[in-house]
Amino acid sequence: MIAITDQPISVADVIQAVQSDRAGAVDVFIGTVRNNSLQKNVVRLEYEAYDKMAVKKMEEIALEVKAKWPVQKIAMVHRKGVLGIGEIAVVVAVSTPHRKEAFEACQYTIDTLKQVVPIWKKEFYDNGETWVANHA
Amino acid sequence: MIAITDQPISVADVIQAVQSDRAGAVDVFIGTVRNNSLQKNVVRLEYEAYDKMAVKKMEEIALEVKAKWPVQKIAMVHRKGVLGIGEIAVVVAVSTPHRKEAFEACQYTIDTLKQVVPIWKKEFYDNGETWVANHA
Amino acid sequence: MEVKIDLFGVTKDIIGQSEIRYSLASPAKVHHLLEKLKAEFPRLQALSSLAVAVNSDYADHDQELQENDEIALIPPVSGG
Amino acid sequence: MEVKIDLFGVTKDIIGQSEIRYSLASPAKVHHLLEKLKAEFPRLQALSSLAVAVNSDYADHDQELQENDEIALIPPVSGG
Repeated sequence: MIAITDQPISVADVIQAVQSDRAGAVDVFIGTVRNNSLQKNVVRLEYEAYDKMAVKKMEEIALEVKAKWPVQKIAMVHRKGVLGIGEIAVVVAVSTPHRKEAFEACQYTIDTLKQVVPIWKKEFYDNGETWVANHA
Repeated sequence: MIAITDQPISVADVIQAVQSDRAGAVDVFIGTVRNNSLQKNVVRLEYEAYDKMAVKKMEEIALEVKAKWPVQKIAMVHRKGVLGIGEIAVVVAVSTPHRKEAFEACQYTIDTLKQVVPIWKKEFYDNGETWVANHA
Repeated sequence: MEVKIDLFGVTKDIIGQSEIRYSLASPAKVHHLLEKLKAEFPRLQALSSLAVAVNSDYADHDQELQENDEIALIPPVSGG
Repeated sequence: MEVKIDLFGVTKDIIGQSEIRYSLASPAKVHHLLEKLKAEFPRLQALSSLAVAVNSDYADHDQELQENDEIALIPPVSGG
């Protein structure tokens, strides 16, 4: 399961997508909208995605992760559109035979996703808005 | 939410327990029953817990993790009783402002849980059974 | 030749549209496009990075553009 | 004095009960209990570790046992 969606993400569905009888470990990362960023009061945010390229890059990350770790299954779903505080922006799930690789593969996936997948976040504050840049 | 339960674990409930508007990252570890262990074919397994001490040790781990990382909330639930292949044995969830600490705190929690919490796993194979010992 | 360029995030704000059509002398490379755009929209020069995607892949600066390529400007990403 | 000891996992199989009551000369320390049990049930000696919990905490070998302590044998754990 690799997708960009404008609908709320079901964490349960993403976890279900990596279920495997051969996996003993699943690590799930959930990125949510915080109510503050660099001391500013965030009231909502908006994600824009270059959908076609974003999905292609996520598929490339999945292939890379499967080559590096004994991953049974991997799933990643990113939300786009307007999100309120506490809403889920991204979910990554990875299943592996043992837990160490699950953590490593999941962290690598979200780290890489944040660096290369063409998605842009605009934060709205009490008194302004700005496009955010992730640190490389 | 810190518990030993003889009922199926709801991952959604554990994740809900760590929800926080100040957290931007949630890492969730799910340990499931694999269909093989050391080349043997596992058909089911049984967890036994010293409930009272197990909960106390899990609470101590939670305090330690909150002291080491900027954890908003932490939850851990371990199943006991008979489990079939694919069933969830343990869920750990940690929410933090940023993702790096979520991964670190979650991994530390499950690693420590496996070392100190008095829970015992018996694996049942096609032709036998054995109590398992975790590596320290 | 004429190319269509999709714009996202802050580049959409700077240029004021979600896509533009652009005439380039053939053969045109990625860096020609970037130079032209940065000259016309100087605020693009202030971005910490500005990549060009061609057919959903990040393109090198000396990659040659073809008329039917799907081209997009990629300002600093911020997914996750 | 008499103490009650809860047994779990493989120690329950070795001793054949989920709890035992045991008479110890006072003052009794954790290592006295362990030595007595290992002598009576030699298979306990083969375990890679055997801890004693007193009132839900891991106890040092020289901790003194009290009559109302909640005592448990803790063979190698395997949660998670």
